[in-house]
Amino acid sequence: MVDKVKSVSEVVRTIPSGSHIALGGFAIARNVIVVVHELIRQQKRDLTVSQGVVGLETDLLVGAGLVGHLIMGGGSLDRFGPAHCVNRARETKSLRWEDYTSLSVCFRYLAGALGLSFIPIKSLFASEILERLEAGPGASDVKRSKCPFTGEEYVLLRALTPDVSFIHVQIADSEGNCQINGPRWGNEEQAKAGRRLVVVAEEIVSTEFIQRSPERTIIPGHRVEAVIHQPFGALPTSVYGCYDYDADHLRLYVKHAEEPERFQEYLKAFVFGCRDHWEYLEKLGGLRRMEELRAEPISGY
Amino acid sequence: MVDKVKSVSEVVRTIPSGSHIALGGFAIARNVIVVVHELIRQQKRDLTVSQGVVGLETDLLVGAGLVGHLIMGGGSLDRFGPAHCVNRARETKSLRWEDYTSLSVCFRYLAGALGLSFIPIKSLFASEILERLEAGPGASDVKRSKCPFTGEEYVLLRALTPDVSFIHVQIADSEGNCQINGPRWGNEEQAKAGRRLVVVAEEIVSTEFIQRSPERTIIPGHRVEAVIHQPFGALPTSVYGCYDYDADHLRLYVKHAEEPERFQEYLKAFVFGCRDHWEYLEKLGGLRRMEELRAEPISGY
Amino acid sequence: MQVTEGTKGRNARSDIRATEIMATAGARELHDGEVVVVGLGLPEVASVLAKRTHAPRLTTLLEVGVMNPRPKDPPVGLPDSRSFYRATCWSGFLDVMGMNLHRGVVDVGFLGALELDRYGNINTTLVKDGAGKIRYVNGSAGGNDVASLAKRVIVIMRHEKRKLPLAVAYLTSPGFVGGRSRQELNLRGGGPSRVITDMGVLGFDAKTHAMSLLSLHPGIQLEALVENTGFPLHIPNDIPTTPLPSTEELRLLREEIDPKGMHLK
Amino acid sequence: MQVTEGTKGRNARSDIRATEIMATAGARELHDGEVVVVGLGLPEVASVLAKRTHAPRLTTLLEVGVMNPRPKDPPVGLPDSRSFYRATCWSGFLDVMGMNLHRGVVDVGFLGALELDRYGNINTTLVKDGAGKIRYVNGSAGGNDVASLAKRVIVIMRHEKRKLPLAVAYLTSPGFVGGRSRQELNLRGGGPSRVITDMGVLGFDAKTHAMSLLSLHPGIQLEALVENTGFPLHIPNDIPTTPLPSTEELRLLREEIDPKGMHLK
Repeated sequence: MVDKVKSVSEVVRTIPSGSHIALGGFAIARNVIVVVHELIRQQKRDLTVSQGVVGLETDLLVGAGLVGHLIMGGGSLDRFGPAHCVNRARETKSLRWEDYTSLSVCFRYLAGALGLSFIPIKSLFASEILERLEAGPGASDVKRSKCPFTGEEYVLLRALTPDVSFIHVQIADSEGNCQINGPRWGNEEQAKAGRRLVVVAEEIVSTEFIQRSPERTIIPGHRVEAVIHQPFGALPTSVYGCYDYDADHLRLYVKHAEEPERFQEYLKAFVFGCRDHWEYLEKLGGLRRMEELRAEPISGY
Repeated sequence: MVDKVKSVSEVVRTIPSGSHIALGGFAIARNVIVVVHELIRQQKRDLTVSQGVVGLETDLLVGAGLVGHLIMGGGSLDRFGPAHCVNRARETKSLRWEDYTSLSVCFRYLAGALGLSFIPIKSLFASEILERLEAGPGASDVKRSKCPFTGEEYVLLRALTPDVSFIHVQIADSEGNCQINGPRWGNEEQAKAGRRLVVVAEEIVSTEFIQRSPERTIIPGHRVEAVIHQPFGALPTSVYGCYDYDADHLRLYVKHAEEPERFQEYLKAFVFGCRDHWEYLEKLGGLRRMEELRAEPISGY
Repeated sequence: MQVTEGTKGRNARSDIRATEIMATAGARELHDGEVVVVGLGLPEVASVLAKRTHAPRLTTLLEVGVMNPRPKDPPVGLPDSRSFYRATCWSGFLDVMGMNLHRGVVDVGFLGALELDRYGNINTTLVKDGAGKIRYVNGSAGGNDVASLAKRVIVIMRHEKRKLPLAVAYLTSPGFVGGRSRQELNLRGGGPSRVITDMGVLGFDAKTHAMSLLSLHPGIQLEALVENTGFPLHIPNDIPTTPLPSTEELRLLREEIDPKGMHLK
Repeated sequence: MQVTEGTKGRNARSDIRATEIMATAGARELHDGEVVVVGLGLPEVASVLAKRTHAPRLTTLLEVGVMNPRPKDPPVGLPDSRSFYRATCWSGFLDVMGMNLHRGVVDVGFLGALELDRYGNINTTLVKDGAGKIRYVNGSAGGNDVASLAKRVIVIMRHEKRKLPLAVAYLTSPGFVGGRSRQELNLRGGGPSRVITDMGVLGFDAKTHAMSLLSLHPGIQLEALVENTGFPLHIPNDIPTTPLPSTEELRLLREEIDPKGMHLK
């Protein structure tokens, strides 16, 4: 059996600038923070980022100026505030972006995962979302057409096949078999749409453990190129069954993201100023804080 | 909370002759035998039956002369023999049938489940399967077309939305939340493609039990119209984690299905001659036999 | 799906808050046995209230892939682990938004709005200030999908002139665009049916598809409501008063559903 | 996917059975790290043998939704619970056939055939007797999908003239139909690469796409093979002999993989 467990710096070194990466978080949950921090430290530039509903991870990357093209279904940091960096970048037009919806991004990933180059959808009609896509460079990804059987009008969407998909999971074995606890939003489709797939796992378990409940394996090992093992790897976002979000840090983040200069201070302190994720966790409060955030087994948070 | 648990005779009375029903078994596993027996007892005629890979359940219905139209991806009774009644009906052209493949039937259900009226596929090309579909009444369900983005040739398939989908599951609560143990072949897509959905459950559990592992709920309760509670409800086919197939009875079945007259004897003895599934289970050997077939917990069979 | 709450504080005629009237009016729009896709905030509060009163068989779906959760602590958003608690099913977008919403089995989409126009078009993407400067906000997430596909849509929001403009600054999620029928617009879902604000309940004319007043909340003056509406509103001759929450509804809201006043403040 | 076993019994030159040579030849066609969709019977035996020898990182997929099972008892078919044992993932058609096979990440499809013609076209649907009377059999199941979509296809079957006709009675699963390229046929997968029978190993010419002999099993006469082939076969000047299974391969096959001789009889 092959051991796919790798360090994040090793994995990120294999991602060329200009890559299309798909990120698996949703707002303030299961963000691949450990990967995003390393992408920033290694200054991978001109990235295309796609995500169903963006969250902190994409806001960080956009704020760090590494994203040239953003494909998104919407998003915020929930009650903690908006995705300031993403919103500011759209206002200043400092990147190319296309707005979609949760389902249309999911369908684009689904098509990619199934090896279909297109898929029909009945969302988007009569909206400014579709209008703007059709009027801009997004026009090459959407096309109105009729069902050949019923005559019904559809929007056809082009499949998304990111160069690398990243998702954060609770459990993986060293071969890459992944089990997700809690709802999975678009993770399965996004992960399997990727040409390459990297997972961040809170815990590495034995293959025997995976074999005890194979129905929970959402991503089978043969699809996974690398497993990054990082406890508390999604902080300050939450991981169901492992830990709650760090509300204090989320508020601190939003405060900094409001203004470009303060955001640079944030990067300096929490990304560039940390050699690795362990050092970052120390800045978040270390062991004592982690134990406060650790999930209680019944509630899962 | 509503209680959807109903008797099979009550449920089958609501299925009109001429309905399109989709069946959830695969060859010799998780066949909805209890439903099929009752459809035969109530003589529901001129049925359209669709199934990914046919098995004993469809062979029974076809042998009983109740199927007017069969949409299938292939199938047999594995090492026990062919689906004699299905094959004979095709030879004598006593029904209309369309041959597909496992994936193309699954994609047709997937489209139905997603509310898409069509879906592209890259199987079927250059085969006699496609040729015959295009030359017959199946032509209204397939159409060659090009991807508007890549120019690649696809076969477009019309969605399947059966009037009633039936599946056999290990566990359901009385609201209809269903959990399947073992691989699920096309069950999720087939079930959710149905306009109505009826499940047969080996065991009825409390909703609290379902809430302990909600990631295992493949069919949520609100999609389910009725739950039929029937232990050993799939015999002589197997149900993972509950019981093995009854090899002796499968051999007996195949022996009878070989010849139309002997098949009528089978129906007389095991369907018409049984008031209900309990009486049928007695004919299969009753308690002692059921205990022989009952699964051992580690292996699941 | 962003939801904006009414925050006009306590109602003029009693100690009942506007948000409590909104939640109760929202709950009463939901029928037993229906399937509802809800956003967090008042839509969730309203659907829980409906379940605890006249609609015990209501099914609630969250777009992240959660069905019928029974949170014991207030979640800050859809992916907050608190909103997964005691769910009967965890799946994902493809199931909730694809195999339910796009499949056509969702009766009600319960949404918030940053801006809403007279034809029920929703903006959750950007705001323009007086000088025309654009500020982006959340975007669609599942909002456009829900508005396009649910059999009917209920919007719950604060009643302010700038939030109810003649034309939305960005048409994120379509209602009856330009007063046209949903069929003409290639939309499967039935479109907006009710708008519940902190001043009244509004509906849509079956022919013109334009918004009309259905009831005024107790203590709200018609003039005030018209003043706070940025488009011409059809006003019927007889204007009923929105029923107040019953004692039991108030007790449930205050003691059980939102005891900390997170959404009902 | 139906698989037909070689049953010619023990090989002329030793106590080694033809089925053991077939299983070994099949195993040697699989490379470490590859992803294989297997049917039950000899394809499964061959893939287990490959995993136990040179290809420990082989991934085996069963169309029902089973990955890397390690059965301890012989299954009678794909949905037999015995074939679910100790799997690392249980999913379904949509995952195995859609998100793997149709996605293009399956290296090898390992199939059986009722009939196979010189261009690698497979019939698993019907047989015609001498009088032209049709008898239907299993049909495609996943066979057509695998043949259309896997990067390469290996067929394992008995070598009989009626099973290797000039033209298949029904073209269930396409190879190089009419000698045309896969691209011309709109097929994504690379098509048939090897045919392993109880008499030899065959391949396909890169230009004509017609079948040619690659090696003869020990003890098999070329004339006998040609006699048992229903179409003109390209015969090279030098015909290698298929290597016999090693002692270790035989031990694994006989003592561990199929001790009851269910597939190797």
